Amino acid sequence: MDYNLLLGGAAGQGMETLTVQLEAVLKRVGFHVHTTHDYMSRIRGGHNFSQIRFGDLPLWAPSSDLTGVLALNPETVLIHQSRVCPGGFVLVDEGLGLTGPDLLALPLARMAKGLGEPQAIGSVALGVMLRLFGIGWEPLEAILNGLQGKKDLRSPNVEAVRAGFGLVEPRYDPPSPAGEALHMLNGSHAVALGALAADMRFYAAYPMTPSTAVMTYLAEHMVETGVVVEQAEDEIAAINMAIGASFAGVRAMTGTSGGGFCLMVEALGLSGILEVPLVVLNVQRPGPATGLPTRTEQADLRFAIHAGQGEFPRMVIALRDVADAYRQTQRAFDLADRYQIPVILLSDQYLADTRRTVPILPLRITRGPRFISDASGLEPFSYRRYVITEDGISPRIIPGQVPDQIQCVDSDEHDEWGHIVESSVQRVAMADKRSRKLAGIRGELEEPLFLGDPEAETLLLAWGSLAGPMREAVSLLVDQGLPVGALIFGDLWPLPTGELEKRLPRALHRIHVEQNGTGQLASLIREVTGVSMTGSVLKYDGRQLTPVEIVAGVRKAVTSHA
Amino acid sequence: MDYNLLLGGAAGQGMETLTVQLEAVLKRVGFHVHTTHDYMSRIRGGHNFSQIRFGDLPLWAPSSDLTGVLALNPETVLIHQSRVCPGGFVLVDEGLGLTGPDLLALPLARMAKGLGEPQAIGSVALGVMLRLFGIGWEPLEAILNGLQGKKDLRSPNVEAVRAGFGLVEPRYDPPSPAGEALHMLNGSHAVALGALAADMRFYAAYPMTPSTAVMTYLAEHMVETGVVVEQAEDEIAAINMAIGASFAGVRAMTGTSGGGFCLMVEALGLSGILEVPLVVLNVQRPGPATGLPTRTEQADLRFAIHAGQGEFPRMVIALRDVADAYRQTQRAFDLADRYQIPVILLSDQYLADTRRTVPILPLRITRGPRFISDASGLEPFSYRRYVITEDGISPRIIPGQVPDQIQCVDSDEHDEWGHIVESSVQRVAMADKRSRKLAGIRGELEEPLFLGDPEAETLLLAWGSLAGPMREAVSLLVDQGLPVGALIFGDLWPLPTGELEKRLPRALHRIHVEQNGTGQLASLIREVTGVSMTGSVLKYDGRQLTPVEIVAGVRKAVTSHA
Amino acid sequence: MPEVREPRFKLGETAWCPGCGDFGILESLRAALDELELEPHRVLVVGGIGQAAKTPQYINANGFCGLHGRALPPAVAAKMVNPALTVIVNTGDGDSYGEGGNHFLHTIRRNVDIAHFVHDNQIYGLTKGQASPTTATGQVTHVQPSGSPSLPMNPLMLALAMGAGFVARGFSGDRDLLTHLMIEAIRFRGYALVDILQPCLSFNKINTFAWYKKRVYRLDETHDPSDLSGALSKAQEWGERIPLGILYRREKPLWSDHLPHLAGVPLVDRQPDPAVLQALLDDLT
Amino acid sequence: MPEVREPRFKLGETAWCPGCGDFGILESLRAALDELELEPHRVLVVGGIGQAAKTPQYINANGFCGLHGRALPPAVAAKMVNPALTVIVNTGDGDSYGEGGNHFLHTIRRNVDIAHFVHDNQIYGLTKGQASPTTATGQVTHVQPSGSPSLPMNPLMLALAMGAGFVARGFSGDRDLLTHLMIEAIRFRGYALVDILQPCLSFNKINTFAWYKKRVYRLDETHDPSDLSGALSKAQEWGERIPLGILYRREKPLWSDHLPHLAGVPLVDRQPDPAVLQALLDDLT
Ligand SMILES: Cc1ncc(C[n+]2csc(CCOP(=O)(O)OP(=O)(O)O)c2C)c(N)n1
Ligand SMILES: Cc1ncc(C[n+]2csc(CCOP(=O)(O)OP(=O)(O)O)c2C)c(N)n1
Ligand code: SF4
Ligand code: SF4
Ligand SMILES: [Mg+2]
Ligand SMILES: [Mg+2]
Repeated sequence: MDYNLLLGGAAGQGMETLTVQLEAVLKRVGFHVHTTHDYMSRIRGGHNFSQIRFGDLPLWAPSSDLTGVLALNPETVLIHQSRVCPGGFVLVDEGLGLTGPDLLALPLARMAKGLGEPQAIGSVALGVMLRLFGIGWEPLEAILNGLQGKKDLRSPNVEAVRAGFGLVEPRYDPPSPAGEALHMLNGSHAVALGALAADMRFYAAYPMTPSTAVMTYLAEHMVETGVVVEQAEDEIAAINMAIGASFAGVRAMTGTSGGGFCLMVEALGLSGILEVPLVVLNVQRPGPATGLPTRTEQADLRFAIHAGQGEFPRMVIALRDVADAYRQTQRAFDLADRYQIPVILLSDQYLADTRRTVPILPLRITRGPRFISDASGLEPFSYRRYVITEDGISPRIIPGQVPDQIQCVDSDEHDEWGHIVESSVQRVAMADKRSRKLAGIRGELEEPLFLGDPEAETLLLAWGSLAGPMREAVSLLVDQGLPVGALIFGDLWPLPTGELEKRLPRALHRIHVEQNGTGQLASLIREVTGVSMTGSVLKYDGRQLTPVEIVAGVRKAVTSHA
Repeated sequence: MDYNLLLGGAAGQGMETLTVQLEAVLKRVGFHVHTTHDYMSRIRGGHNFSQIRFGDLPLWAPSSDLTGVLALNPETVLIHQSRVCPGGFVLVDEGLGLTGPDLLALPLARMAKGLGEPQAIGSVALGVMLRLFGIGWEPLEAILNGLQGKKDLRSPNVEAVRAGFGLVEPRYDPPSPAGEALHMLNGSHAVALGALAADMRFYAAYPMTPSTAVMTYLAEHMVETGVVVEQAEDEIAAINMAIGASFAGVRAMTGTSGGGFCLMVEALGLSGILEVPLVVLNVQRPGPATGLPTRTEQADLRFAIHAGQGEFPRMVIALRDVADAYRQTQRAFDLADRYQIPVILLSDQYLADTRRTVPILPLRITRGPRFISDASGLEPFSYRRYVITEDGISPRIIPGQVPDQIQCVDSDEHDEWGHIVESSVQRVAMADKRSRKLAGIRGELEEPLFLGDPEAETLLLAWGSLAGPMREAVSLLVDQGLPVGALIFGDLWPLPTGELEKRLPRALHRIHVEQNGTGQLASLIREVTGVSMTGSVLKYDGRQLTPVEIVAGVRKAVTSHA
Repeated sequence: MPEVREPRFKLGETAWCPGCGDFGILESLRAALDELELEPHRVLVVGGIGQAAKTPQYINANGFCGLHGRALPPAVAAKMVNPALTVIVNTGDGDSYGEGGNHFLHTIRRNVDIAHFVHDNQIYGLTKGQASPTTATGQVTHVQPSGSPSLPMNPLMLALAMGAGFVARGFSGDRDLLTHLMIEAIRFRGYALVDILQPCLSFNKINTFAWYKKRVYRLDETHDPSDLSGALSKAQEWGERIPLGILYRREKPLWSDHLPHLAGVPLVDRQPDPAVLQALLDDLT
Repeated sequence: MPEVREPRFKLGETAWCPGCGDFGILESLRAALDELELEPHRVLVVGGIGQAAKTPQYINANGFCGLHGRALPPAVAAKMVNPALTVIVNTGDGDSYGEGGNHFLHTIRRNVDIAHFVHDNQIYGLTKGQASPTTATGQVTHVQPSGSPSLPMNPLMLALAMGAGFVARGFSGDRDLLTHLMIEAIRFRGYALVDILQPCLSFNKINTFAWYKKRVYRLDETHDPSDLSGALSKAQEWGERIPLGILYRREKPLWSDHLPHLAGVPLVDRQPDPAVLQALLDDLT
């Protein structure tokens, strides 16, 4: 059982805080929670909303049906009323003077004023909604008191919540609590925490929506964690700083969105030829250029794979959900370090901003000294940074830490000492050494996640943050009697082909589901396997596909191909 | 009949001038000439050389066999002597004290000194070589006199040439003159002249080998042609300037190599979403990062196709030879203008620096007012820059030239007025409008050039500057009794598929020949057609494949696949 | 009493926060353009990306909103090829001095005849309040929780050091003066900078309207704007007293003055000369 | 008489033109490092791309040759995380002030403890002689056949305007002074700039060795390097007389002084604290 609430208003009306408070309470009651955000690229005004789904099972996507709406302005009523299900409600302040079906006009402002806290309208509304879902006052009060100390939560006003609580009677049966300990976080937190768990010590970035939240989280915790979080003058500086820090011996990362990633492309190749480990996060948003800054898209896949002049090994990994983002970010550092390559993480606005509950994330710190050589036993000044090896990996040392050993690195083609060369033979030797790493990297690849019916003749193919909506869509389709299987890619470059080779030949309908207009995954699969898709479900308006949209799109694709 | 001379020495020994003088004379005698350059990334010292081939038929590639060598230092003898064919010569100054087979040690320096012009050693050598090939003094003197006024040619010293002339007797039969008027130019000149013929009025760039020669040529002639040639502070400024100039009403271009192209990627998307016509030249060199600055490679194809976040129509065109470069550059401006898109021209160091004779280039100035609307008849302030049209093309006006009509352009997603929007509907409408241009663009595509035997079961596939070496390789293979056909791509994105669809199914052996390590054309063809190659000839040491290497590679690929 | 006439330049609805200093700047810009009696179709307003950079969207002249940090290069190029346009750049401090810092330096060196109005709120507004290059050392933000660890840039000093010919400071809260400065900057033959103090009420809680109001004062006739060292010392005044007005004004040769081949017919109106091109081709023969 | 000892720092074979001013700079750098008794493995020399930027290739310390224009960001970051390294940037005027101009500005603001030695030959050497940001207006090159149309940048003025704490000018032809300036710059706590006049005999036929030689003079004790306005006026001296020496020296808080959590154990030697991370995760519960 799950419910779905929409909180809408203008930027600056305090909705963000209210959303965080409501979901914090719901989670602490023990529910699974899934919150998505829809906000405009402005600070005040406009129309923003959040949708909070909660229930007794893990939730993977927003739902189109609404149990209730809290409308802080009339626009919210206008736009969203039609999505309210029978028996649902639209909660507004009576002062808005609105009437209509489902309308629950209550003296929210008046109550707040009565308490001498006119700002506390949100807390009153919180009380109303929690009461409607049959949550008891005692546990609620305990939770509210527990929230008081929390940073960034601007604690709800307990008196005001109580006042709201008194305005209505319970209407809905509460879902049963999940019964297991949960973490609640969004994709941005997950990446930041994954990086910290990987022992990242240096993060340089330039603010860019929707990637900024990673920097903000890391900065807020830089004092406890003892890391550098540096706001660079531009993205070029950010990535070159990260490379410098990594060269100098710490794990380092940079993050941005597509426009900033463009500016990092030259240095991606620098990481490639210097063989300096690097993790680059690209939180995608719709382009080209500035595009839709606060919306979502998956249109940088081919760009990430091919970015940079020349050829060098890299990995591109898409993040699928918050738990995956935590794990994959940590893995990215390990792979970058082991193979001395750049690893690009592709996230998107939807994943970055979507907060959901997940089973407790394990803490396992992975950075060990194992990827750094101590160079002991070498003659003085005989260390060769780029010694040619069979697997293409040359042991690194940390500059300054090995007496009488130095290292030189150069973005020109170089010899084993890192000195500039121009000879054909040395060029080929060094290029081959670098590309031999690909064999090792291929051995590390993770196959895509498979969901649904392994016998189905319809195979869906998707990647990254569509994982959540796809999970629900696959269940819905199977429930509706259309058996489907689905592959959801995380590792994208090099492209793992095991599952593809197994499943593509048997699939009569091959339908790619992507958040872009050209079908970038489809083109990649065709390039690597030669197999083309039979149908597409594509969306590029900046809003994430919902399970229901996917279901409709898949049905249509199957019908028109059959 | 053709001969092949190598001129070698250290940077700073004046070899560049000597090469230009020798080829100028040979061309004026009436021969076909083909000159390639091999130079290091340094100003003095090192080992540089040029190879001048000349003959009675058009020449398409350097040859490995040498008729003669002019060695300005012992290193040149050491490195190149083994390539001299029987009956060939190695001309050195007797002062070097070298002896050996083929060695022609003459008093070059002494003669020059005797004339009171110790710098004129080169001119003496010129005289020796021209005499060896049986060129008569009278026509030669006329040519030398004709060269005196020439800019950039530092005219040869006629007296010194005559002195050299007197040192030897003719050894070789001269080829017969071509009998038609020829132009001699390299790929850089060709691009610059194509741009001027397209009425380009603004070129902004930041120096980067091997693209700088285009800027230099344009700058040298900016006064006569009346164009802006601006050295920008960086490549980001260069491309954004070009976009600003194009927006403001003139045809504009920027040029760079891979590293600089990286920095232009964000603005490529700007051109895409603003729908401002733009031509971007990327003269490829081996990467990643700084790589081999003065060498050649074709490894930016996939990057050029996918550069930039988000999705927008673009064209990628590779330049195949100097005449093609002239024509395609001009065509690029027309296409950029007609479809209001960025067009990327891919050249490379080999093409940029290789000078050859071609039949007279036609002058046809193509810029007309036809791609600009006069907006007459519109109500004041009613012009909509992005009016939705069926073919996706919205008429442009030049700012300032239509009274009471203004235009607004924005890198955010926008409405027909160019004003920022965030709605799904408007986003999709504008994205669809842009992508509808692709239909028109597809109608403009040029199929790849086909060479060789249309019935052959071996099909070679190559692109860009390999056109020249491929021509000779195909003839050689056919002569050797291995019938082959070859497709040489100029237009690469969108990829024209007519010839591929016709020829791939019949081709038993499908061999791609590329100047890179991963086979970027092969991956593109597979992505678009699903067909994979059966063999590869790849080179990525920074030196252009020779016809002989291609022949060997193709034979090997055929054998190992058969 | 001046005749009341319909303003030529009209303003559109904005997406700015009510009370933002950007409104005052927009109003002054409109007033300046009107007072200069320019025609909308001959005015080009350029921005990068940011709150300030939306200005071209809100006034009915030609508008070019390019990339974040990249307002100056297209502006300069547009002026080079289409000199009949009055080219004005309105954009933010982050855009101008952060991401766009390199273009700022080299645009000054180039000295093309454009006006550059920087909405200097000492913060990144659109991205929700990170330190900008002009944010004070120690100022706390979400991304700088221990306070910004860098020295703030002094854009006026920088412009003077780079040899800018017109350097002024305005304040969005002193609209008359600001209008005057804009008019002078637009009239100035060459690159002209007006750094405009602009409260951002959402994200800069230090440099508020009141903070500025308390400190700013107008330079009077005792300040000689043709004297560089006087300008340099005025540019260093910050803290308790902040001078407004034209710190420095001295014409220098324009970029185009060094390129006589660009004099005469504007590039946008030229036709290619086939004879010249033929000569170039023939030179290859 | 000083004891003759084997220098610790050794120089390799270069790809520079014989007679290039870069040799003098390399020699001075070696002399400075030796005199400071640094150990090669604790020194990091960083360059971008260009002739000057090859310096790290030619001296036996750690070397980092990154991208053109991007020498400063990795240098600063290396110092941030591995402060035991003595970090020195040797690179060109194009690299530092052209492509890398924005990093130059913001590296000064950051005030990390590195030394920045700019080989200022007023030209782009490696790419064969185009104007650099410091090339004089009117100087003719292949790409500027009517003469460079821009104002030359004055790096010393710029650095002073940005608040740099150590600003000096050297000359490759005055090696003793240059060695001294390098030593002082390396010793200085904070970002230190030495702009070094360097003849490029292949491509700059104006600012030759003789041209510089005729004009340069050493600043003497009458110059007070703690006085900013004196430094500003000395920085403007160019043409007939060009001052060499330390124009300005005044310590300011370092970037790291504002970030107390970075004090103590260098980042490169820290171990992550699982308890802290567990607390962060628990905070999500
Ligand atoms: C390449 C790139 N990097 C980052 C951004 C994100 N971004 C947009 S506006 C902005 C800063 C705005 O600050 P400022 O220029 O001071 O303008 P304000 O909003 O304060 O008026 C940033 C970082 C972007 N759009 N593009
Ligand atoms: C992104 C990029 N743009 C351009 C270049 C080409 N490039 C290499 S060095 C150089 C200029 C060198 O000038 P400077 O920094 O003054 O050094 P110098 O050679 O004079 O010592 C340029 C433009 C490059 N390598 N990368
Ligand atoms: S965030 Fe600040 S700068 Fe932006 S509109 Fe609001 S008040 Fe103005
Ligand atoms: S080109 Fe100039 S800077 Fe470069 S090595 Fe030669 S003389 Fe020195
Ligand atoms: Mg700002
Ligand atoms: Mg230089």
